[in-house]
Amino acid sequence: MDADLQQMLALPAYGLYLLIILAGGIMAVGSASLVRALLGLILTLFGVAGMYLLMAAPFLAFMQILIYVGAVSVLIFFAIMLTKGPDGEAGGEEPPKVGGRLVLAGLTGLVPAAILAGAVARFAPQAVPLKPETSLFKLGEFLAGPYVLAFELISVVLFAAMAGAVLLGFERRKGK
Amino acid sequence: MTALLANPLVQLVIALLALLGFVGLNGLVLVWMERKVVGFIQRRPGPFEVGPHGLLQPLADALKLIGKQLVTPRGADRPLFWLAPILSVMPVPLCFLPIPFSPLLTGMELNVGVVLILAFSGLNVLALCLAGWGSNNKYSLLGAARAVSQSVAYEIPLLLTVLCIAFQSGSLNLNVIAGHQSGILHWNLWVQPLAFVMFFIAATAETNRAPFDLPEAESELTAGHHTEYSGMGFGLFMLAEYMYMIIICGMAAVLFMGGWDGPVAPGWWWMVIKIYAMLAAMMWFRWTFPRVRFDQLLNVCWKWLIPLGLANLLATALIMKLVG
Amino acid sequence: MATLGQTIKSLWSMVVGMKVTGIEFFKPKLTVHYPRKEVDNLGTYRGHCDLVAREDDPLTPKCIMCGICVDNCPSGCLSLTMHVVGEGKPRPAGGAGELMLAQEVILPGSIKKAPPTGKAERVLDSFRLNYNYCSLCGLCVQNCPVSSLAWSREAYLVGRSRQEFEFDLLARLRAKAASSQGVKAA
Amino acid sequence: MALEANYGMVGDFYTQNFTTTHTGDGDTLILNLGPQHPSTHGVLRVVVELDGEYVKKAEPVLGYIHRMHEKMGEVKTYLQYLPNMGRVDYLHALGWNWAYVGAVEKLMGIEVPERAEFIRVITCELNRISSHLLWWGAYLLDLGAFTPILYAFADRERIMDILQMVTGSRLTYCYYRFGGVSADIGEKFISDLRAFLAQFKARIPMFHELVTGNMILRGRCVDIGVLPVEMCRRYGATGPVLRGSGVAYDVRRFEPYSVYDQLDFDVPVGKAGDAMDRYDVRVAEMVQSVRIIEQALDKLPEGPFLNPDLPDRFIPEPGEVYYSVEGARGKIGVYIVSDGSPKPYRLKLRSPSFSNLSLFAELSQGTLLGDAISIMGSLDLVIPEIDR
Repeated sequence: MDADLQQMLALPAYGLYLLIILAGGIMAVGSASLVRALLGLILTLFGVAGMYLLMAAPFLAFMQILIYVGAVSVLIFFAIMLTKGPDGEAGGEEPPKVGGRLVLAGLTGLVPAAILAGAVARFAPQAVPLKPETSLFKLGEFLAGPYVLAFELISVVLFAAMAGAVLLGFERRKGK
Repeated sequence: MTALLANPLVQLVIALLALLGFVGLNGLVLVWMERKVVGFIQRRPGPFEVGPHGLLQPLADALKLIGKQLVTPRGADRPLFWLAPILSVMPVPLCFLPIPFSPLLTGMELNVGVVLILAFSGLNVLALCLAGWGSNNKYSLLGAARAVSQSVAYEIPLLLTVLCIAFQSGSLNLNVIAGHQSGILHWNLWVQPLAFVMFFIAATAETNRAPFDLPEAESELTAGHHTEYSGMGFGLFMLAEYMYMIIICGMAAVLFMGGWDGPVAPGWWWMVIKIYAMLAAMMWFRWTFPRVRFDQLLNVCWKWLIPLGLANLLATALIMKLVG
Repeated sequence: MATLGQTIKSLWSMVVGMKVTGIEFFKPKLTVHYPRKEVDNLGTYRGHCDLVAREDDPLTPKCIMCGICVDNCPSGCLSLTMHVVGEGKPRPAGGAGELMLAQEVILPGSIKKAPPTGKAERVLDSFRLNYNYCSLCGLCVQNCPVSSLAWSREAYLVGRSRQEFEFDLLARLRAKAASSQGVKAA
Repeated sequence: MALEANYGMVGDFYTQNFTTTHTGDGDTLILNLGPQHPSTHGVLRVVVELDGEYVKKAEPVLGYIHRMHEKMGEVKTYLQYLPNMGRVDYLHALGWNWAYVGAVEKLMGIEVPERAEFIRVITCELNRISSHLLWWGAYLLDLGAFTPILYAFADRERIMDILQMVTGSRLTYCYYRFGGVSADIGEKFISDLRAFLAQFKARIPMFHELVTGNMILRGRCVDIGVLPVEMCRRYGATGPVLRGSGVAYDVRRFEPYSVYDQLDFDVPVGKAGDAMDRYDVRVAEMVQSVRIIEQALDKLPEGPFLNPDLPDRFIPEPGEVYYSVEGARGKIGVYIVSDGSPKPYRLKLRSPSFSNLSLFAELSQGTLLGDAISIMGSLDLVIPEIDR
């Protein structure tokens, strides 16, 4: 693909993904049903996957979809089905308290955005040309080389989370 | 004109359109084929009245389904309820893109084609969840819960077996993987028979086909997640099921059977023959075996397939290290 | 090791099962394609009852209007009317019409014996069968003292309304006789 | 959008008065299996309380096809009631035919010619095979195997063709009469029957190959729904359900009626009393029925098929009578009280499916939903027989 066309398409694609991410975010925060909120989250994850594509990292993009959309959010879905809202029905959320939710949501959204925007404005990075796709071998070498500690740490965190979940599950069963 | 055709974007659009046609046509053929296979196994002729040997029966069925009223159950979450069937078919053409029918007949050659297929076919389970949740029906909800545990569990052995092949070929590009196996003796099937068997079992479970059709287990959950769907809502689910069968069989053909390679005259027809042979085997399973119970289904996965898959992966890695 | 052997054995059971369906796949089909082909055992099918004509007169049934069939019918779907020649006015035979009032019909002795010959003769006016209620038990046919009833072999009865299944067997008999005579004449 | 608890629908008596086993935060799901459900085989409804996939409590709700068969007996004459018998258990109609006819014969002291007795044995056992075949197919259908039922139907179709020759109908037979049967069996019947038996004996190994040894089926049946003898006694279970638990009780053997004492046959029993044992017992019973029919065909005497000295009207003396036969599902009993009028004063039908269904509530407790379906199938319920 010639560079001009790439340039021409990149901007609308960026806009589209941004829109998807924002729409997903608003949906996640704004809907009263947990399942719909989850749908918003999934939409956001899709948008992020698109951003990865834009950065010429299709492997990451598909992994994002495979792991986060295909597995993690499905598990969240499972969790929603197992829990109950205040009305005794699964999947409901606490009714909004005098618009406080909107304010809180706005704050959590805007504060990091403001910080990030400030940082970007201050240390504006030079626009770099899009690099060709990083090969998987490179990726693997990095993970097994310089970043091996971080990589292992992440797996330890995941293991701890899993063990905790199992523990909680058993506690609950015993309590019955 | 040639310049325009050379443009990858144009190629992509053409590929997508062609795939849509392929999807529709194959859906109809598969429905007909399944009914004929079950008929013959049960010593009946199967569909016979519409068209010669019932060939037009799926078309008539599709027309009927389209013509039916779409009913939304009371208390259903309407948008989610109708999003689900659409979501289940939407990724299908995307999943077909990286499958090479021949070196030239490839929708889009991707370095990470395998991952793309696995990622987007995983969306189907989301559709089942939404269907189960949105229907406001207890049977559907149980079906959705089953679909989730089943698909999350069986994705692991599926990935493990795919990883074995990726180790061997050193690539996630389906064209490259297929290219490595020219000549029937070089098929991965002979090198990795265990992986092939596990892949096929996991694929059957991932596509919710009998004997692993727990999410719709009609004798327990009436129709599971699509209990409440009428007309084309149900039609789309069914279409998606058949489409995922083709995709997964196409993947198996490329990963284990050399794709377009064949004993004589290699070409896309070999790919079609292999896919349909595996589909026939899947139908044969379905119409022979009883359904497993839900805990047995998960036991097979966690106690057999995953350990075996891990062992197989380890062995593959070791051998690759020693040999390569 | 034993478990491994067990596992292989159970996996083999799947192959055996598939072999069975695989063989059946190639066996000839058992279905009878209805409109093109019909089943060949309708000769033993017992449909609703039908009147049997006298040997000497194809237009008159053997019926002696005793009412046993009416008495025995579990669903009360038979009714017959007749008149006595000589008196000239029609009257219902043995509990006909209100057969369901079983008391009147069923009491011993309510069965009308054949009239003594020579005097007034009974003539059958109609012999109605409400096939909607018939359970095809065959009690009417088997209890007929003069074998005036037989089973029809009609398995392919279709209709659009209930009324189409309220047969007058006498009319049926006559129509059949007429048509067969017509065939003979032609 | 929060889902409301119910949408103005209050449910019927059974849902309103269903007491859950789980007290507290209501963690369980109450599910109505039926009245329209693929595996209740008719209009049976079971209210099930589920904890995840586990059945906490199951409560069968009866009466959806209650047709007042017993009351109908009181308003019809003895003969008129006969066709009803084919409709109680439509799968083993001749068993019910026999129980009722036998009761009336006992009440009135009617003699049955020997040939008629043999004809009854032959046709009743043939009907038993067809009933077991249908159960076999339907049970596997419950377990998710679609093909066996069509193989079973191929054989069942031949049985129905053979029975049609003498009974004239294919399902709800009304063939036995007080003092005999309504039609004699002819040469064609016997030759066709012999051909069928030879062919059927060759088919049974095929059935075994297809599913009996299958690991999935064994996984679904072995150790599922283990039924202790003590529980069978409490609920009054009979037939293959009881024999599956190891009690060799068969009316044909322990209270021999008709000519069963002249025939040599085994009473197959199970050991553990699980669903697999009930399965094995039924399949073995089909083989035994074949044996019985072959012996009966060999011993078939000449003579009348209906007692020639029957009274014009069937009006018994005042008295009461109980007659039981072995049906495909268990002990079929008919109890008649006569007051000397042409109609029974009181008529009571003992249907085996009713007792067998009563087991289900206790048996399915704590099992997985899939197992509960397997257990229900293994009890071989015919819903019209339960409700009568």
